[in-house]
Amino acid sequence: MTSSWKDWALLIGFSAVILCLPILLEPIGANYPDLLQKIAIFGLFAIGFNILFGLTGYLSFGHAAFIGIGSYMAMWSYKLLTMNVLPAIIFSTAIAGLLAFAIGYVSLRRSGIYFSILTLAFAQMMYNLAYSVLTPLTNGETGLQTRAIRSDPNQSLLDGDIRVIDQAFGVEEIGVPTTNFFGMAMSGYTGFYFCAVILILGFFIAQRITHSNFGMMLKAIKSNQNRLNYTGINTRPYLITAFVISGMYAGLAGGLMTATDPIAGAERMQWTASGEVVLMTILGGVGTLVGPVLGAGLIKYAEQKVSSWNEGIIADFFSFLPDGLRDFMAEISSLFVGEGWHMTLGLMFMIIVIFLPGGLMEGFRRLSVLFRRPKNRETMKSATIPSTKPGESIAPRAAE
Amino acid sequence: MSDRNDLTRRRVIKSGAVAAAGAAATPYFFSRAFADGHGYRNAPKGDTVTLGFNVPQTGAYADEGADELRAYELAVEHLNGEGDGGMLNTFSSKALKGNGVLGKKVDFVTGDTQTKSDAARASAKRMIENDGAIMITGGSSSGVAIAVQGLCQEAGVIFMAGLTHSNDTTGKDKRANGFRHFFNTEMTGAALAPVLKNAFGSDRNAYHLTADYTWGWSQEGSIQKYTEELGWNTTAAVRTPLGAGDFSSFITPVLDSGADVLVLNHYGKDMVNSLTQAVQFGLRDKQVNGKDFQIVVPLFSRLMAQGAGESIKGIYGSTNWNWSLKDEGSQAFVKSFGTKYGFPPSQAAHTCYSQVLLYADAAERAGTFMPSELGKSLEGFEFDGLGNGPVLYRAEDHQCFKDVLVVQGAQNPQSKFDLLEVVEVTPRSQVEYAPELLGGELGPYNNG
Amino acid sequence: MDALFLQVLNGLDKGGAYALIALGLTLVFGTLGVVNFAHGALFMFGAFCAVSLERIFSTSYVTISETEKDFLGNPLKVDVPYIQEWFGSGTANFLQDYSVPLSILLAIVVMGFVGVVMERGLIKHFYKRPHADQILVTFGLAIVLAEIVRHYYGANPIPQQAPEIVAGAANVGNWFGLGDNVVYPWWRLVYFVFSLIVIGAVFAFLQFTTFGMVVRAGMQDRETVGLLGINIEKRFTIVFALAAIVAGVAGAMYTPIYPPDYNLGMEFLVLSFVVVVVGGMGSLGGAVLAGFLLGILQSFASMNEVKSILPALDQVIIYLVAVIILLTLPRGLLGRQGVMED
Amino acid sequence: MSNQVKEQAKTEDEDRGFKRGTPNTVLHIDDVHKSFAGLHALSDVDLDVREGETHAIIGPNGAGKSTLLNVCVGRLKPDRGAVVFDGNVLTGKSPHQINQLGVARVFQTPEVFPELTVLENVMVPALSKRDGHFRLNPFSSFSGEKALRDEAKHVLESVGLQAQFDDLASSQSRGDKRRLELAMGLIQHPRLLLLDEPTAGMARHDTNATIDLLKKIKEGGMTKVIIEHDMHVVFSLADRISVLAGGRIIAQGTPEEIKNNPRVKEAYLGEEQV
Repeated sequence: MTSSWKDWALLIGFSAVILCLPILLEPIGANYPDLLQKIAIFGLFAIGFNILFGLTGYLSFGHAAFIGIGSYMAMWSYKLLTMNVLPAIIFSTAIAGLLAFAIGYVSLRRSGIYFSILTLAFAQMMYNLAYSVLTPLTNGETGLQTRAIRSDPNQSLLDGDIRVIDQAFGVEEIGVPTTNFFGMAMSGYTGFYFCAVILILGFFIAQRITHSNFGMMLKAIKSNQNRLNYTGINTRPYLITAFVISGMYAGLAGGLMTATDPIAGAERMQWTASGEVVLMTILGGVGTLVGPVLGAGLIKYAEQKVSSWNEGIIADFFSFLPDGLRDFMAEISSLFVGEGWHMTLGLMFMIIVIFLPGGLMEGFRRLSVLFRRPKNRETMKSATIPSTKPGESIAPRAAE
Repeated sequence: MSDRNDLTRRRVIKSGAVAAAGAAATPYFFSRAFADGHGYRNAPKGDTVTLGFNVPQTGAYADEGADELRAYELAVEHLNGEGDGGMLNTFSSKALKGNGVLGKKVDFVTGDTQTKSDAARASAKRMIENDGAIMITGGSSSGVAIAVQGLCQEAGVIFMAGLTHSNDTTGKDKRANGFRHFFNTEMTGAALAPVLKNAFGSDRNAYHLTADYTWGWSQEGSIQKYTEELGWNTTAAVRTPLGAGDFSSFITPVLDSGADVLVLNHYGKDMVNSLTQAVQFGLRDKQVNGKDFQIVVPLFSRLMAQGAGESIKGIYGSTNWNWSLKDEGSQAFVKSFGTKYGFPPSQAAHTCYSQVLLYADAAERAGTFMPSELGKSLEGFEFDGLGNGPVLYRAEDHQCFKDVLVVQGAQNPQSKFDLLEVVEVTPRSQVEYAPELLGGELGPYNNG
Repeated sequence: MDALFLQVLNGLDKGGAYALIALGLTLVFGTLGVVNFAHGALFMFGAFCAVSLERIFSTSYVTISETEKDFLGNPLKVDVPYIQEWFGSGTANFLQDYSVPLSILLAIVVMGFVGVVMERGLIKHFYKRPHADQILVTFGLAIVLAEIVRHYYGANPIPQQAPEIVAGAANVGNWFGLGDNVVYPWWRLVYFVFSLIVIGAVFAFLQFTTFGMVVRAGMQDRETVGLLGINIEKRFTIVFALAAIVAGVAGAMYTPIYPPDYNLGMEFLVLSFVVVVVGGMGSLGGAVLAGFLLGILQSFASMNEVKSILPALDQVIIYLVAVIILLTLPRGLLGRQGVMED
Repeated sequence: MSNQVKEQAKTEDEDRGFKRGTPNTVLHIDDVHKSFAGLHALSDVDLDVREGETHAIIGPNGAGKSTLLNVCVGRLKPDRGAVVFDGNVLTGKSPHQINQLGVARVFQTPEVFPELTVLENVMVPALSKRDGHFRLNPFSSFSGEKALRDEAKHVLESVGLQAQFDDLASSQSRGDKRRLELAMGLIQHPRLLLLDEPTAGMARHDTNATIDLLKKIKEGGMTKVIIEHDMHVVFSLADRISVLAGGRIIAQGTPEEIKNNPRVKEAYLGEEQV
């Protein structure tokens, strides 16, 4: 069918872009492993979040809890079992799924903002506890880090690891070892490609879900949950499943964060972190497949690069200008970059939502409409309902 | 505000080929970082060397971060032979000549830690991977310092800690690639307790309010340990949530507890709020057990203390350095910083400035930027003239040992910067402890 | 007993602040249907009205001192406030002393203006947009407002003094025949009374004026009010400005208790949403009730006796209460069906 | 009713374990009572709907028609009494359970899925009919459901929406939305279809088209309960009529009987000339 041909094309295109990111992002100075890893990881997180928020319309404000639990689980896997990331990310995904089931089961008894506040409350409780009384498990403010194998069995597990599997295989360690995937070090570009492959896998699964009968039910829940009940659907298990799936994506993302950078801190669970993924999704385009990844990339880029443009760099940038004008321009731009990067972020949110309701993907859709004469009725109509209709809309247009 | 604009203009003039350096930095594989034969990560190519300044630029500590950045820029100027040279002139080691480091012009990149471990590590990684920074320095909280120190160990660059006061930084979380100039809670306890005893007597009941996270506990433990040794009694030690904002529910029980000293193990905004509110509750006007009620803030920061306004008058605490010191080094630094920015530097600025000088000097003496060699030349290094009297960079834990300042909120401030007056300079010998006391292991150096 | 009494006072005081913030938030929710993530920023703006007034009163011209030296050893620059020159030192001292309560007047003017501009310029266009869009745009606005404040005032907290006459602590114990240790800061008592007055005024305004009646009807059923043909747009603007003013004066008066910084709004944002939702969407009374309830419970949870049994209860109490209430009462304490449920 | 259809319905029912109630009676409303804040919306309502018939419930405004319908589909819980469908007590069951038993409802104000296309709107209830109230099938392909799609198209064609399969439901006119509603009910092949004023707000020629359509379905043998205001529609379609007034059934019978019932005339006096 045509639509499935389009799906494959999108998947292949997406994969190609992700795998070529190190080259594609070079002109904007974003071609270094850490930022690329972060884009892939948060892209995955946002894709998963979109399965809940984009498809069902349920806005969770506590998804950072799953990132957090995923990170902690992975860290404990490194500390207790092995530095191989495979068991770590399996644990983080599975445990995050269990936690998501528990939280979802309770929170999904309510809808709308009541649901949002319930998820927020659970995540904030976990954050506060992880920061203080759960320090024996989380190492509190400092964060859980891997250590050298402990020599003294009385030493706290926070300060010395045991790594039974690695020890059983007689892996030699000098100092604190780094994470690996069957011997491949998970830092640098290897780490990025590892994350990228998982991101593509996650994208593929999200695409399948979106275009499945299950996904159609989720979209129907968003559209008119009440009506769906009267057509014989029990919406609650659908919602719980969607919540668990998105929680597992978040847990996996948390696991990957530690895989590329082995540390887990409580602040990952703070409400600002939950808010960040909401912003990424809305910024890119709620309910689209590509949008959330785009939003994640943009926000991470702002955080990493825009914040680094200090006065020296600005001055260089404007060095072609005459002295007075250069100082003036530098002064103006310093409001928005370097320490002022928050201002850029805030303005970006406002401008995009004001002029592009539906996020960046809506912008691309409008651009493509500009270039292709809007000949069929559908494009015209979909333009009036912004929230669902971007370029690669999730709603499969069964084109016969 | 005018000083900001001023600053901007000056910073603009000082430009480097940083962008160019960033573009030239080829992508690295973390595991095989060097292909140029130097044998260590980010070995400087060409005639510049890039340092990474990782400070909070957003969030509660943004002003402190801005002050650190000012100090860094000043230090870079002085290393490159611009400006008046500052503490380079008073520094006991004369290896630095004001012509850069090892003949290379010093350049820098900056990043925002947001006072979050994740963000701080990400921004440090950017500076290492993308901008080719050979050393990372900065930060204004222990959580961030420990996180970034761990990263630098993995990445194989030197980390020169900024403001971090927790024991763990050079205790159980110490790393071979990490060095700290700032003091810690152990030294605060050792220095402060005798002064408190002299001022308030040995028969005192202390009530601790402690920020509920690692640094707070560390601080509480040290103060308790040293005051109890001198005969004080600890009535209660209550944990308060980080960022509690309103501390009234923690302060009211103090009134009735029979305690006559309140110890606020808070820093930053928590300190500002808890102190302001404790004073509002009339604690300082009270008489308990026939003695005047007292409040102690073990770690003072002048910058933050501004937020507490009038409340800090007469309050005891400790600090790493204060601009009112009269020694040659401090005077030179205050003069050079004050001339450039129009106000005196904070203790955070001082420690950051010193760290850059110490790093550069060590590189010069070692003849290389290679972390293992450079680190060894810092180990056991004795120096003077950087504002703290004679200082030792101890080899066993990469911690500086120096005199500790016990200060008091100024009763009659001469200017708005004159918030703290030095009560006593506790000599280094009194705050020294055995390296094993705080545990941890440095491990081997990592060159990348 | 004394301890409990004091904790109740603490709770009422905190509750007053929570209620004041939540009141404006729920007013905007209920009538305009807008999720305003910038409401915390309005509270922060109010607080900086107090800071600004103090700055205005101490705006000075500089004279060079003949005798004194500054920290670099140069001749000291002495600041002489203009108001001292214009009005004499008596009036000047009075104004400076009372700058916080006086800043209420400034806050009303400034926040009213900010509210109108915000509503006309931005919020208006988002009435019909999905909540997700409202969240993003108001969150962006909150960041921008905070950054503007930071640009002018820096990131450090800026202390504000309560007037000298209410500087110390009141011996509340004597009034009620309790122990000598039952003292409470005057300014906190003032703040509590102030919050009651503002809450009372808002309720009276909504209860006894025609305007208020329309607004209340609007909270009941927005569509019907729209059909009445009343100039609803203008009223929406006024409601938004009112919410901004309430948040603003609450912030201005809070400054002596909590030295404000640019991030203040974000700190109160989550909390105020929890209060509003626990109170029940669309219910003003619920917001006030939830504010005081959470304030008092938070104070109790912070008591040593409680913490010795449940160590970290004070860390999570607000959220725990929110979870329990939302699971037992589907729409919070006093919420109505259908408001913000989809 | 054609025997073939009947047989098919019967096997389907037996497959699902349906118990047959009183012969011929599909829906039995037994002494249902419902009041809101002291106001009696329904009192002692007894009603039987027979297999295959089209049963109309009429009555003046506020007579309790919609309340009765809501009780039947599980939206409201009666204070007393029970609704029995085909041997199953519906009272206390949730809407999706009742639908799964074979009761579909067509809403008065169109309750479609506005953000889905017209075709999707019809395929969702079809899926529910086929897969039950919940099936975890995250990897099945929605676009691969060819059989369902063809059936949905067929049903849409039968209500006259063949031109707009891929248009969004929200972009449809009110009349088209009503037709879509009807299609959503029809595709489930319910044993009982509850229609809440299916022609309200329609233009005359649309109304006639709908009547024709409903007549066609009637030939298929589906049991229907119609709540209707428009007497033209009622008398064109209904086999039997119940008249509800003041929350009570005041008359029941064939259209002819009802036309001549004096109590009905009284109840309708001044509202509509019968």
